[in-house]
Amino acid sequence: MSRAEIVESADAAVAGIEDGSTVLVGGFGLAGMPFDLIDALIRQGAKDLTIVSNNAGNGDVGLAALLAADRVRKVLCSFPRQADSWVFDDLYRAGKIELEVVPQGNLAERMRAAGAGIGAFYCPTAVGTPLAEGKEVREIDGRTYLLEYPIKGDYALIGAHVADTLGNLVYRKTARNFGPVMATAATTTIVQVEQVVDAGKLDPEAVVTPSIYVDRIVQVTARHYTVQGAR
Amino acid sequence: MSRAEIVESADAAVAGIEDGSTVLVGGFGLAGMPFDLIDALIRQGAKDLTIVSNNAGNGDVGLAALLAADRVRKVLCSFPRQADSWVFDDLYRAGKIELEVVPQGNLAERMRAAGAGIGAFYCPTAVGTPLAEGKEVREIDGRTYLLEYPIKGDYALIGAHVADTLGNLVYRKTARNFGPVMATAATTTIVQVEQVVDAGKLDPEAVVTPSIYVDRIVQVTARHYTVQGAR
Amino acid sequence: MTTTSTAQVAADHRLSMDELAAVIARDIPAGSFVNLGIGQPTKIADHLPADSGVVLHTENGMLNMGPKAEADAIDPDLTNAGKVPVTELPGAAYFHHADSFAMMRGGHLDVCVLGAYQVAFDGDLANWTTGRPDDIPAVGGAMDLAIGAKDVYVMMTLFTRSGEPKLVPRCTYPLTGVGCVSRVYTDHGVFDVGPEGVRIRETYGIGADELAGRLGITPVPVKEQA
Amino acid sequence: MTTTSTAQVAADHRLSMDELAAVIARDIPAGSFVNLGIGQPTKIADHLPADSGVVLHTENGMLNMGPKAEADAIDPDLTNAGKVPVTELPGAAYFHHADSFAMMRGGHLDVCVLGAYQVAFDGDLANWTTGRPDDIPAVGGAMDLAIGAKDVYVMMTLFTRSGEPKLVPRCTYPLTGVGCVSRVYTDHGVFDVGPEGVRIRETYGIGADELAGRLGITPVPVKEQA
Repeated sequence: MSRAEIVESADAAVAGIEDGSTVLVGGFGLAGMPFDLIDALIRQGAKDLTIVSNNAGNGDVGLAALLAADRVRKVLCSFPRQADSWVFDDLYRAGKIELEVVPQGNLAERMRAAGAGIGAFYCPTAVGTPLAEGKEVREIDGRTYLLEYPIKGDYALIGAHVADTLGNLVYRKTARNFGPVMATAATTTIVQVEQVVDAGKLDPEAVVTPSIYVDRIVQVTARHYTVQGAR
Repeated sequence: MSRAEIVESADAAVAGIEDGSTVLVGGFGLAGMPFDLIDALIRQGAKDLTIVSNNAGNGDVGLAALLAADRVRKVLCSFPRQADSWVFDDLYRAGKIELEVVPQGNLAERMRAAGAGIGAFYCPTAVGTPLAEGKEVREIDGRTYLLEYPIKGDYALIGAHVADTLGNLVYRKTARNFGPVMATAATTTIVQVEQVVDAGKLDPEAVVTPSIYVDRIVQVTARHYTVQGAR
Repeated sequence: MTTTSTAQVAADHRLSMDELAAVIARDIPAGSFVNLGIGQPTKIADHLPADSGVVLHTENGMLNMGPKAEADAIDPDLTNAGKVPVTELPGAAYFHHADSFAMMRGGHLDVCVLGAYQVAFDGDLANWTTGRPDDIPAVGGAMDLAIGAKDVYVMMTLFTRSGEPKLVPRCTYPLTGVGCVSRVYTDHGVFDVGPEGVRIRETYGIGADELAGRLGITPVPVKEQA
Repeated sequence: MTTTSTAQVAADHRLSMDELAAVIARDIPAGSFVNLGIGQPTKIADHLPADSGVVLHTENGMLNMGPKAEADAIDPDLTNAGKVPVTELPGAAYFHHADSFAMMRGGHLDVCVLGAYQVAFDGDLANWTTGRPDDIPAVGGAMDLAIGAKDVYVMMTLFTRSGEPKLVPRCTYPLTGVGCVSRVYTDHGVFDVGPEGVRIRETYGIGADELAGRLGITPVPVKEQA
């Protein structure tokens, strides 16, 4: 992919996302969730989306708002049910949304595999559980594994802390979570950051996502929510 | 593994390495090679070793010196033959050392798999080449892959730039190379660093190898060589 | 034949969850790398001695996590796996989710403590879903934690509110992991579980034989109590 | 039937390796992420326009690698894949070997330029060992590069010193990768190779028909020359 583009608005950043796309959405709960990109995606109107994210929305913001706007056909996530996941819960119980539950580490590793050109891998997680159903089983060196396939996105929407003008990214604390993995696993990676600095301003030893994984960047004003509400 | 131990000397750091061990040795050529640990290993005397490293020694220092001391039964590496690999070349041509050539990316990914609890993975590298011989082949989504197994070490000897007292590590430039991967793949990881600082002095966002992967640390005076000789 | 009479009656009363947290904290070796699951196990952190050198891992990407954040220290970018704001200790390190779960799956954590619906005598764990039709399944990192740490401890009440044992011959709830639990800490006592079956290590406010009777177990002989 | 007469005679002389490097540099799209193999391909960097925005990857763990380091700028901790000391450009990033090869294997590099012993008309590549008994096999990152980049270009002389073509119906040397090369840059001309066979794109100091004759090929029709 060629050099990252710095765009003027979140709306420009999400332009062109097609109906039916698979969209990887960063964040663990609300930490690291790209709120501005999701709000722009709601305005943009793409529907029938498959969303891959750790959770299925908290409160009424971010991913929960996208779900409430009826744009999501299916959610792949590890932990949909939370104290404040009422939007998802209602849609799910009404049969209006499909759910595939994936153990959290498999979600991360399957996206890593997509980004790393690995065709499939044998993983010990979930052996002997209901989530092993339909999966190929193999014993290696006396331990039992399941065959897991990559999860690839058409788009990734992630939040980072600072980008340089080339597209290198750094994150903040546990808001890093899925962002670096999703950036590698999507055809087009779209990032919202709090600040864009000149190339050369980030420590090359501390870059977490190298520019090669980034396609579009938009600078936004930081908005934070905790699971219990806005702050 | 419990907290990293900071030891007084390279000799103390390599104490207890048994004959017949598999030892992962960091470095790409001479950049990042743990010279002091290797010299101590030569003094320590362990023999019949299997060495996993990108190269098979340069000039007469580091890994080349270990080979010359007749301690190595087998080398797993990607690139043994170099302009200055005369020690290995002579041993190999004399039938005194076993060689397994592994593509460089597979070497890294197979050690990553060992560290990450992955039982095996399907990799597109080397399909249709002599290095595919004996490997299981599988077609996934129209592409052909080979099944690759983890490479696990009994010990890893690596070089890093700075450690904190907990064992967190940062590296310098391309001397990072295999160190972070090997640290995850060995039962016991032994690190030489140029400096040890108090916990809290390294930026938590910039730690490359978290302390959990580190067992023994020794501070040494930096020694650098280029491929063409000492400098 | 039960030889549970060699198990120590270690307290004259059934333990509160706080007291139990203290017991578990006592049993975690100094310098261990530990993941404390969401809910009750989080309490264990409060009972670790300051000089224990225990390093806490949180699966959302951090080592050397500190206590819960209060007031001005709350940072929405810094939470634990339960999404509760926490703090960082000197020597902390952040990493992404694939690296975090590689650390776990690769067997690098010494101890993980989880809550449970049920644990079987052979170490099977059920803690992610009741399997009831109205229960939205949500596994989070439970299955990864269950198979990842060198030792998986469970912290739970021994009986349900209606008096059913949660330490059972065979789990009836959907499994989280097979044979993965090594020890079960409960309000009535501590048990080793695994391929050799269940052993009572110590009891709280009840004799070992009576406890064995309530669980319907014939424990294997207790050899050497640690 | 050869329709190679539509191929352009783009130079009146056989190109030097430096001239060829300039041709390849011209063909690399602005803003691409590129890996230049050890040896001749390294020269291409010298011909990239300053404003090309091309970012160089070196598989030993770096993006935005700068030119060769001279004198005081030599740092033994900063080398390219050929172990030659290099420099870093603003916006560089370092990463470890597993991440570096994940980047490559995952198809994120736009172009990789490699040397070769032989390339087959269908894109098979042989560039890692002659297979002779006295040749110590050493693959390095060649096989990973061959299957990783979106476009794999080869830069080589078209004939061996003894006059044998190196662009061949079928490689006789051990393979590095199957059907992985898309274009071959040589001193006598540039070729597209792949599942549809070989096509002459342009020639240097020789007509397309004569070149086709020397290679013993019946090139497929050249459609649209880029």
